[in-house]
Amino acid sequence: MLYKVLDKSAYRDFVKALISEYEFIGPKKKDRSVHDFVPIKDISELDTNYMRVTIPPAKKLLFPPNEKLVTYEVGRKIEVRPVIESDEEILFGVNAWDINGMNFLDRVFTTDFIDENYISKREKLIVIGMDSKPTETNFSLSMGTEYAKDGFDIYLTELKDKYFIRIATARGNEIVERYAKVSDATAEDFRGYDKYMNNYRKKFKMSVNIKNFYDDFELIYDNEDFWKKIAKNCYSCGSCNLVCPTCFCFNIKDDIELNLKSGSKTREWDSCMISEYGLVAGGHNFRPDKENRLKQRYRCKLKTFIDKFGKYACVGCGRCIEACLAKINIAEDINSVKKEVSV
Amino acid sequence: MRKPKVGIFGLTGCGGCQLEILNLEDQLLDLVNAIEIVHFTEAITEYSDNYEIAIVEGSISTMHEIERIKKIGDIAGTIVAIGACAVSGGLNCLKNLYGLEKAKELVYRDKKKLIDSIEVKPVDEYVKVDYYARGCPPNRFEIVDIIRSLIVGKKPEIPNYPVCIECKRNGNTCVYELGITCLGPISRAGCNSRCPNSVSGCEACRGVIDDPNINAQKDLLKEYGLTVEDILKEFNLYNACRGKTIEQKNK
Amino acid sequence: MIINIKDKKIEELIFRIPEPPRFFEAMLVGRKYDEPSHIASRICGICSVAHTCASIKATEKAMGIEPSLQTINLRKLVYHHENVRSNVLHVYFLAIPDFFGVGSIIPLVETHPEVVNIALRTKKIANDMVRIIGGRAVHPIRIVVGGFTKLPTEEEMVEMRKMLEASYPNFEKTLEVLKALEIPDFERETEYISISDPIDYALYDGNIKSTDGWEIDDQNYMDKINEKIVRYSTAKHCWATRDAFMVGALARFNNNYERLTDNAKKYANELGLKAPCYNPFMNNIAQFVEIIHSVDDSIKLINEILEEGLDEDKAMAEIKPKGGRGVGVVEAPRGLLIHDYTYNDLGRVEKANLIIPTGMNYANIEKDMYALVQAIIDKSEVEIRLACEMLIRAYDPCISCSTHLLKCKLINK
Amino acid sequence: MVLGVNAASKNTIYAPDVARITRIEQISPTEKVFKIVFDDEEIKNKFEFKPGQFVELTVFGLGEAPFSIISNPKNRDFFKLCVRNAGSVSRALHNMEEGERVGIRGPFGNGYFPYEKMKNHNVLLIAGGLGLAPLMSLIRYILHYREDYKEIMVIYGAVNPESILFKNEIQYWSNRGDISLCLSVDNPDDKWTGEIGVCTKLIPRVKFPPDDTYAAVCGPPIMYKYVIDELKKKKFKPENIYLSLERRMECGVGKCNHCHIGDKLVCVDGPVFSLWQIKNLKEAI
Ligand SMILES: Cc1cc2nc3c(=O)[nH]c(=O)nc-3n(C[C@H](O)[C@H](O)[C@H](O)COP(=O)(O)OP(=O)(O)OC[C@H]3O[C@@H](n4cnc5c(N)ncnc54)[C@H](O)[C@@H]3O)c2cc1C
Ligand code: SF4
Ligand code: SF4
Ligand code: SF4
Repeated sequence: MLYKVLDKSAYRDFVKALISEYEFIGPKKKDRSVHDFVPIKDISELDTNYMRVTIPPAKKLLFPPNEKLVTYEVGRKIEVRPVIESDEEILFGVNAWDINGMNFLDRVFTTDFIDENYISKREKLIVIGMDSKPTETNFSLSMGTEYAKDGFDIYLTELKDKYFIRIATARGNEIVERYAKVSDATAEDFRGYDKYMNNYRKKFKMSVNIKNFYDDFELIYDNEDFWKKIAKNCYSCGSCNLVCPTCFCFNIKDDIELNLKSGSKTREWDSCMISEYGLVAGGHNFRPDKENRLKQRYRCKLKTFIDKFGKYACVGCGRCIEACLAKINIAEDINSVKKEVSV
Repeated sequence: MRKPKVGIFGLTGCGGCQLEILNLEDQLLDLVNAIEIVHFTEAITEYSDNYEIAIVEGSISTMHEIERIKKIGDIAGTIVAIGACAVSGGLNCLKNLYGLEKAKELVYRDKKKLIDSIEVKPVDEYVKVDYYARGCPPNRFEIVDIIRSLIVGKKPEIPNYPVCIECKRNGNTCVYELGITCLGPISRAGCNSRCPNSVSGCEACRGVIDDPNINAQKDLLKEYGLTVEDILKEFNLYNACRGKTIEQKNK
Repeated sequence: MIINIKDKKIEELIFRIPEPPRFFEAMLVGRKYDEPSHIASRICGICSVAHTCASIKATEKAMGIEPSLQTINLRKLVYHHENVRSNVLHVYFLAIPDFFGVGSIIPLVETHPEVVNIALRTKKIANDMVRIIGGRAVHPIRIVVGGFTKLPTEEEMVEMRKMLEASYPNFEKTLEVLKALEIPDFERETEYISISDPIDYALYDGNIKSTDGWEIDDQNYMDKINEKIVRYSTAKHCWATRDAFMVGALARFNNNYERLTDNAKKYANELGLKAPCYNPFMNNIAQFVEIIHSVDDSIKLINEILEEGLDEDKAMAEIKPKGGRGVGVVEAPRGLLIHDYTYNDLGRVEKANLIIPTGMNYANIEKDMYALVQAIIDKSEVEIRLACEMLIRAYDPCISCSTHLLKCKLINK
Repeated sequence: MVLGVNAASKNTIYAPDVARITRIEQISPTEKVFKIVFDDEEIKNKFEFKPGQFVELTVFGLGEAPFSIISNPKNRDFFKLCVRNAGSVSRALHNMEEGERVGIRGPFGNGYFPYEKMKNHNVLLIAGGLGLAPLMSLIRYILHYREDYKEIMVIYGAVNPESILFKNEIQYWSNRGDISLCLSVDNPDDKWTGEIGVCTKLIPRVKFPPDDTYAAVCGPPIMYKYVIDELKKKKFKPENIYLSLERRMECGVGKCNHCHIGDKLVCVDGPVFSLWQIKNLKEAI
């Protein structure tokens, strides 16, 4: 890691240079309440001062909602062609917990088998991080994801009159040297950064008691009343999954053109909250009820990947809480598991 | 591959579903190549009684149509109902809610006896329907998908999950955040969430999913200031024929 | 349709509409002010934008809602393209095959692929226009009381302009095809009614005007237009000053020729269409001329909208539901369309009256048919039947009935 | 981003290799056996599998589904699948003819039947219905190296005599005499002389010493609970009981997450698990 500082007066020139030199993707205000990561052509469109976590999360750049994986021609011979698309792009202004979300996906898509479709995009994506204000529902601090220690090229932290820059890769260093007038961070700068981080951490209002969840969950697992109660209003609508920066379930579909000559395999985002998810041929459903599925989602988010990678699959961004029309709240539910178990 | 003979028929409806087939534009020529269209109420002058697959638009609302659909059922091996009117009776069923006699009186006054009109029912009340392309209008790509599936011998995949899934895949802001009500959480997807894409609430024109959480939806609508009557009206717009079953489903 | 001919004299001529009745007037009763436009749209898939707009205009009138100029311009823009696609469908999918003596456009795929391609391309452009502005091609979503739920982006506007500009060469080729067609030489003077505006070639808004010399405010349509239920048809018949009148492209053309763009006038001229024209078969030509006008005018509208810039704040007007009566009159592709709503104080529909263009033309079709059959009564049964069917199709009554359902039944010949 | 993985490959794990159906055999009213050979020599030579592993088979234009390999791993020129006509892909496959092409990915599954560990022990194989298919590869392998194993017993239950799979092979086993067979059907016909009822009822008859025996089990989801109960009564050790599990799979390579049970993925960690591995995984059985 290299530590540099950039004078605030030079910030706009730096960003402008990046916009003109690269495919540049950053947060732009979409409508009254949310921002989205979209291609930016002019610095005036960029709004890094976003509050509502962007929906959909930036993972869509690496793992699009619909993605063609393979095409084929069906004739006398069958020709199968893999489709791997990736472009060098800058993803600008993504916050720490979303970077941690991508880091989690990195693990998923490289464990056991390497998913080229994801990885080729990820390797070409230049990530420039920046903090954003946590919402009321954000509990990243409790999940330990409010700070990103890797997974980016450059991370900018806005201090009073300068930006504190952390550079994690050679590629990031090249970009900084080329387009920004920076100087080495001094002891003074580090102190400023430290103070900032202390303040920043105080902004997280929601906290969860995640410490013992791993074991408590086993105890609560068979308490049907508990799960029925919290899942009562669940629509099985999957919104919670589809806005999540770490959810990665997908379906693969085969399609053929009407001329019956060329076809393709496409993957699209799926959700573990819908009833078809656990259905197998013959009609047996391994998770027929909404309470099974909600329980399953919590296990996947908060336990499964502790076993596998030693990580939570939830970065505490709070998106699912805001998206849920049934007001099902993962943070409150983590806390109520603790409460239920301790009585 | 052999070309199946297909008839496309219009009953009581607005013609929009057949129009959606014509609106395929880019795929229309491929479609004409893949199947032999022997009858198409809206686009072909000729008339034929020789078809294996019948694509039917519209609900049954006259005695005459009962005869027609029965005849179609006798001829066709496979019946595909397209559009809300054919699938669930659709908006036409509002007439039933209003009252058949009252409606005749209102529109045709003293001439009402001359009008051939009966209680509106969906097509499958009279013949067995094999596949449904729901929606008002139906998604034209879904119609193609059904036809293609019939040609290659696959079961068409018709989603049984809520519109919210597609809505979120499309990256929309939920319209509830903008103060607009939406039936997305209980309605069957497959339309590519076109109403929320246009910042309008879903009206459940494709009907509801198999296991909708109606009670949660009622709570939600109430929270947004709708009265019980409004809520029923929302549910009933396209689902009045099946309205009763929506209510019963959650019990 | 039944024609009873005896000893070379027409005994009886009945034009029957096979459409099942749908009772929209009843369905609308009790619905909240934001719902009628969605319900009314379902009256007809082919003119869903027209019904939506007529419905919205009636509601806005009743409640005193004032949409922004931006809204009106966008509505006019989307409106053009419903007219275009409907006219395309009629000219290319029904009329041209008719003149080539085939039953549909499908055989033309083999024999005249060029024409088919032009037809599909032109239709796609018009549909895409409706999709972009209205949110979907059939039963638009975004067009609502007060304005638009979502605006197109400026990039989309530019894209639309590009699409439109690219369509001119198609029209040149079509012109050649149409010039070669032999249009029956048949004339019967009648009353032509449409809406009319001092500046626009009116489609979306205007006074109601007749070639018989009267012009009234659209709110007072009842002063001139009368409706009655006839025994043998579920659509009501209409009359104004005389016992029948014609609406549709030819009526609009006859009333508003002056407001066509120069380019459209040029096409009319090339095809021998002059106002006033009394040949109902020329309705198809008038439709084609309107396509040209709509494309010209759309490009103008897009430029105007882009110059002003699209403004989110102007997308929706303020709505305060209240009671009152309002009438919305527009030109559907097939002619004058009237929605007349009365709201109660809760903003719910108390009474609705809808007058659709196909109903208006019935009496006139009967009259034309009478004259036509009289003129060709010596010809063979097949020829008479064909001529009658073509006449009905020329009127474009409503696409679903203009095809095979309209079988002529000749009795006692 | 530098992830430390080598993403130089231009292929994707989702692209199937093209293979040819060289033989089709209808072995019951609903099941057919397909013999499959890769088009590409190199791929054919590289293709190696262990008993219990599966492939993802694509019917082009229709879809993909997982099927267990049933042939003896010793055969390297081809492999075989036994497919029940159960849905879109399987129906399409049933409608195909010899010579037609399919797509194959795999073999997949790190969890297989531990044929090495089983050496010098007794082996008990319990199958219900189509569950015999995944066990076939193991049985064939063991019979190939018969002398390496002690006693072998197959318990197999089918719905009715007609639906018994691999009838010829079963006949051959019983002729061999070095493998004991217990067949049972739920609904017998007039000619049936064997056992009647669910096959789990036959387990109490097993005389193998539990410490010296491995069990391999495959069948419909509801069968497992009863089999495990019976084996527990016999004091079988959980680490000696192997089960092949079935879940919905979209990718087969541990990405789509559909087949996960707790922290295990059926596709990469299974499909064969020892009971010990999944003992505390709720939902597994
Ligand atoms: C490891 C494993 C081994 C199997 N081995 C065999 C075998 O040897 N012979 C055999 O006949 N069947 C086997 N099956 C079951 C077989 O995969 C399903 O019957 C198959 O998915 C049916 O596909 P379909 O398209 O015909 O059915 P559909 O019901 O139409 O399935 C549609 C899609 O849903 C998914 N799906 C549905 N059910 C299942 C399921 N049970 N497992 C995985 N995906 C599913 C698939 O993606 C499939 O494409 C095995 C399953 C697994 C998991
Ligand atoms: S928890 Fe909420 S967002 Fe998730 S499926 Fe249930 S209702 Fe939908
Ligand atoms: S589970 Fe919810 S809070 Fe956790 S990362 Fe996903 S969306 Fe964010
Ligand atoms: S807008 Fe409607 S469909 Fe979309 S997420 Fe919200 S409730 Fe669901």
